[in-house]
Amino acid sequence: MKKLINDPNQVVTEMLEGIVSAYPESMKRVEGTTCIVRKDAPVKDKVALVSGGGSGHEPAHAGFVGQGMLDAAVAGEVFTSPTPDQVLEGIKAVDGGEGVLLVIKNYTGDVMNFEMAAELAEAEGINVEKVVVNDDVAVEDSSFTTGRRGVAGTVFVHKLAGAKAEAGGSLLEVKEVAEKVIANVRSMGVALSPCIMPTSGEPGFELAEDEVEMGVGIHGEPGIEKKKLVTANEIAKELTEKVLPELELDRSVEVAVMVNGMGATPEMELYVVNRKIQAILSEKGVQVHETFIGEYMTSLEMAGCSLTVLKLDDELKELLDSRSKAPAFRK
Amino acid sequence: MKKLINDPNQVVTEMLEGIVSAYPESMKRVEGTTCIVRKDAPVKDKVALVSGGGSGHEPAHAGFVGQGMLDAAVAGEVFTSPTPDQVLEGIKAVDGGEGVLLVIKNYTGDVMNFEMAAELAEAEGINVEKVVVNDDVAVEDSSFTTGRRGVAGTVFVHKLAGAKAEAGGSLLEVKEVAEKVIANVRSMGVALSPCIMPTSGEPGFELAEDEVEMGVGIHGEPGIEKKKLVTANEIAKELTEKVLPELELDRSVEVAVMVNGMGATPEMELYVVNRKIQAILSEKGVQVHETFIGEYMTSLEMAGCSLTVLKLDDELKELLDSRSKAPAFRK
Amino acid sequence: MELDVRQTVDWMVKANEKVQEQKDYLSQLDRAIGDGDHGINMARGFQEIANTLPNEEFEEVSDVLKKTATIVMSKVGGASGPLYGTAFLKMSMESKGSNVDGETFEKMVGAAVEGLKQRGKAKEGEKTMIDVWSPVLDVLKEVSEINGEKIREAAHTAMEATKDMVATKGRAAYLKERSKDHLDPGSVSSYYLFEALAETLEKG
Amino acid sequence: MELDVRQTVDWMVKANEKVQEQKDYLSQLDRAIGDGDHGINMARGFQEIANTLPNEEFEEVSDVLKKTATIVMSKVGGASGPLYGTAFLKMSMESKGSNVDGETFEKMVGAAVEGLKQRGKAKEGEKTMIDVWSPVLDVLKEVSEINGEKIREAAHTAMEATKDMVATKGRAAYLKERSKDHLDPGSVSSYYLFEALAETLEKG
Ligand SMILES: Nc1ncnc2c1ncn2[C@@H]1O[C@H](COP(=O)(O)OP(=O)(O)O)[C@@H](O)[C@H]1O
Ligand SMILES: Nc1ncnc2c1ncn2[C@@H]1O[C@H](COP(=O)(O)OP(=O)(O)O)[C@@H](O)[C@H]1O
Ligand SMILES: [Mg+2]
Ligand SMILES: [Mg+2]
Ligand SMILES: [Mg+2]
Ligand SMILES: [Mg+2]
Repeated sequence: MKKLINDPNQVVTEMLEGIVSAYPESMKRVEGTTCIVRKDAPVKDKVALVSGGGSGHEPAHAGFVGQGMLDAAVAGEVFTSPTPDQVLEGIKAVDGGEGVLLVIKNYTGDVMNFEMAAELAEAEGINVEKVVVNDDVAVEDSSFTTGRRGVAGTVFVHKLAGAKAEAGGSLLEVKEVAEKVIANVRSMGVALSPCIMPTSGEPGFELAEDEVEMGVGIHGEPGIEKKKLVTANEIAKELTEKVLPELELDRSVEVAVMVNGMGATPEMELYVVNRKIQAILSEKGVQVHETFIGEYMTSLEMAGCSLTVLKLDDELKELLDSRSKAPAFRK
Repeated sequence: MKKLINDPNQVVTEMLEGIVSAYPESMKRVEGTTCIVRKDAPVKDKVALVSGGGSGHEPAHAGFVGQGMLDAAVAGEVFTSPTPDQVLEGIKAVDGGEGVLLVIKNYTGDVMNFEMAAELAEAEGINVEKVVVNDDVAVEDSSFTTGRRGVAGTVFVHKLAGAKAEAGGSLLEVKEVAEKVIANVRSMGVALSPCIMPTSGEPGFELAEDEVEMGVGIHGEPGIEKKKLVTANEIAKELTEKVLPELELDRSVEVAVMVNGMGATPEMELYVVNRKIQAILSEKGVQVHETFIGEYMTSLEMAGCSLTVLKLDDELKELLDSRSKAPAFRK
Repeated sequence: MELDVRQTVDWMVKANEKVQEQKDYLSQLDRAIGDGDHGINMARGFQEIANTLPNEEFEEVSDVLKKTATIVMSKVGGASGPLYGTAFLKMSMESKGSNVDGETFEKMVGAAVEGLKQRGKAKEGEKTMIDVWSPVLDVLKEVSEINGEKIREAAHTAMEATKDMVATKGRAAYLKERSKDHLDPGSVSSYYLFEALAETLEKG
Repeated sequence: MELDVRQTVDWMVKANEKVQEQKDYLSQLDRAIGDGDHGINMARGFQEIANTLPNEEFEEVSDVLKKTATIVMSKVGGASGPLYGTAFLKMSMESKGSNVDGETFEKMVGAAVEGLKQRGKAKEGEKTMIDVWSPVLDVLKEVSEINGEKIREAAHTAMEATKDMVATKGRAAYLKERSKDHLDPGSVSSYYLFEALAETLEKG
């Protein structure tokens, strides 16, 4: 294991200190917690957005804290949901009296810990609502399972619901926007090489020199299948074909596209993949309103990428375009 | 070699197509060339900024094309300076009548190719000035050698000179800003793992499992020394100690800091490194005006990072803070 | 035979020893069908428990379990944190004010199983730790004592049985059929917990 | 003995064959003290030359060299592109309107060396391709013919001699003392160019 760290057991704390010291104008740490909140939190009379999850997905989630996006990001250990007491601290630090929306990615651990935090917050008289993001089409929905995972589409939920809150929306209005985004966003990823947890020093999974994992999760969880490495065009095609159908796009529709690097992917490769994605979309007559390329929801040093497509309407477009001062999503 | 590409020989062309199709609102390709220019180029009565260099440093250079930064980015093959005819195409496409500033990184190849392009452009009646960026302190200056390399500090040259041009500065004023930035910016990098050229499929250099290359160049060129991997704190300390002295910072001075990922570095690690850098700066009483963390000047999938420090005065601060619509440097 | 305060503390300390010993193994199991952190999560939480409990005074078993629950909730994280936290909290609540004899212990584990099911929205046969806790409850219903040997046996058999199950809850559910032929990490750590209990009871 | 149009085309075609054969070796040399692309750069440029020259009509040697220079300039890139481009351009300019006999060829290489020095702001002994071109010029000054064997010999010795030099120009200069004990890639490709010339002259 070759990492630029000091102590595997201190990596989350030190990372949080590193983020806050990078962006002191935008954010601050809630003393003694793993919560990073807006510099001006709590913002009086504004609905607050709280998200978070395991660490290792940087810039998610703290990079999205700032005016126009999140009020708080609660960090867990690497790939491990934060605990209810920490989430509660985040909620309390940002509640400005108009209530708090929790944005949760659909993992059993995250759902349970955030739910428990919501119960605790409500017991303290804070008005809490929650949404669960489940944009990953790799793992099919079924009434027998826990449902789809939440991945990079979560970033759009932060952005658009955050914009709605900034614009003065009520808790239910902000929640409605979040749910509309969730209903209209789909993602899928592919891995070329695994990530290595700092504490164990072990790769999360194995891939042969000529293999990729299609549909990989953001913790390196196995996806649909291991298959032979094919060209960027074929991978772009497969991702697009999986992501698009449920969105039922027709020629009149506009979308936002995110090609997200998983951590170790050269940006050059993201552009090569994007080229084919855009070609396919344009062939289908889908209008791309805006494209985002870069690292938004990573998995440590995993190599690979994910595609996220968000179907837009006029309301969502306006919310996407509005200003954000979050360091990792400036608009 | 495991890369998300189609054909190693087509990777630059396909990447350029992928960038332009991602940001059609900001930029366009000059047909039949490797030049990407502002969507509204040539901008009448504005000094134009042209930069570029070998590919493999994405988002540099095309990601910095946009209002407030570059007018044109000319791409060469991977790690190979673009040829004079291409640079000339870029110059011609963006000249708005007020002249063109070439921002060149100090590599023999870049300097010669851009110089030849400047000669050709002048022969066509275009007013061309050039600056050579040489911020890398790893390789010491000496009258016997070619001088220092140009690395991530170049991004600040783009930003600040670009802002000056946008604000209506004359060619000489814009050049003066660029030279002021060059005089006040220093960088150094470290590599944990090498990059792999798409065409050869070979790692650019070798590092043992417990080694790092201090002072590595952005093409994987050897730096100061190979040494045992130490903690992030020690690396941050070494980079800072090398970068700071020449800037002659005292307590009244403000700086901008860039912690740049080389391509495969998890963002988590950049924050851990930043933590120590900020601690050292604060100990020295240096005021940090703004910090930039992320990928700005990469080396394909090299793991590691570089530190860039820019000493600011009021003029430079204002130029840094002004708006930019370049996709990879939004302000 | 009753479980007293000292024994309950011993139980948790022993559970921690096992978790520390098997930390890498638990993570390895989780790497196969999850995200590879179960050993790390459990080790972080139980280390804190073992550091804390022996240095505190407790009135009754319920208090030990409450403290344990609090630490687990705030240190383990992930899915297993709230689940083990809930289990210990329910056991604490169920034993409040009572001596812990066979009957009480059966009720305590019964409450824990209920808590796990509610918190995890899961039931038996879904390849989760419930598949160890529930068979242990069954065996407690059959005997009147807190029979360590029987508990260990039941937990062991149940843990092994998770190998043949297809996960439909938790992270492993994403794998569907591919989750088969692997032990469920949470069931293995639950087995260690009950093994630690059996050893504590043996020691007396 | 004079160099005619056909031979000049043959020369470049043969140079390309050598560059293609040695592409990986040249890149490997460049990996040691540069950025590893010299073989790739040269192969890209010379392939285009070999594809183009045989299909075009040329009046005189100067035209072949001019075309070569143009292709090199726009295809090779890096440091070697403008350098080789300049060398060929100067040779073309120097031979314009003349038959290429020994005297003319000496003047052509002389102009090339001047061009290289100006373009590269370099001189002999700095571990660059100049350290092959300049000794070749020396030998041309000694003989009146274009003596292939002597050219090859001089180029070979000169190329080997770059091993002991410390680079003070080009990318390898960043390595300072560490650049020693490695051949200079551009000197090796220059040797291939002169070796190709010698073989062309032998074939007649
Ligand atoms: N819904 C659930 N109900 C009961 N137990 C569950 C549920 N989801 C997961 N588990 C248990 O939690 C274990 C995984 O814990 P851990 O790896 O620590 O958390 P995470 O899955 O969040 O990484 C599984 O092996 C399983 O026994
Ligand atoms: N200033 C210079 N003057 C003369 N030759 C040079 C100079 N700089 C580099 N070279 C030659 O160019 C060769 C490197 O070419 P190449 O690898 O293609 O370009 P780059 O160094 O830009 O990657 C060196 O081996 C050397 O012979
Ligand atoms: Mg986990
Ligand atoms: Mg090069
Ligand atoms: Mg796990
Ligand atoms: Mg080279």
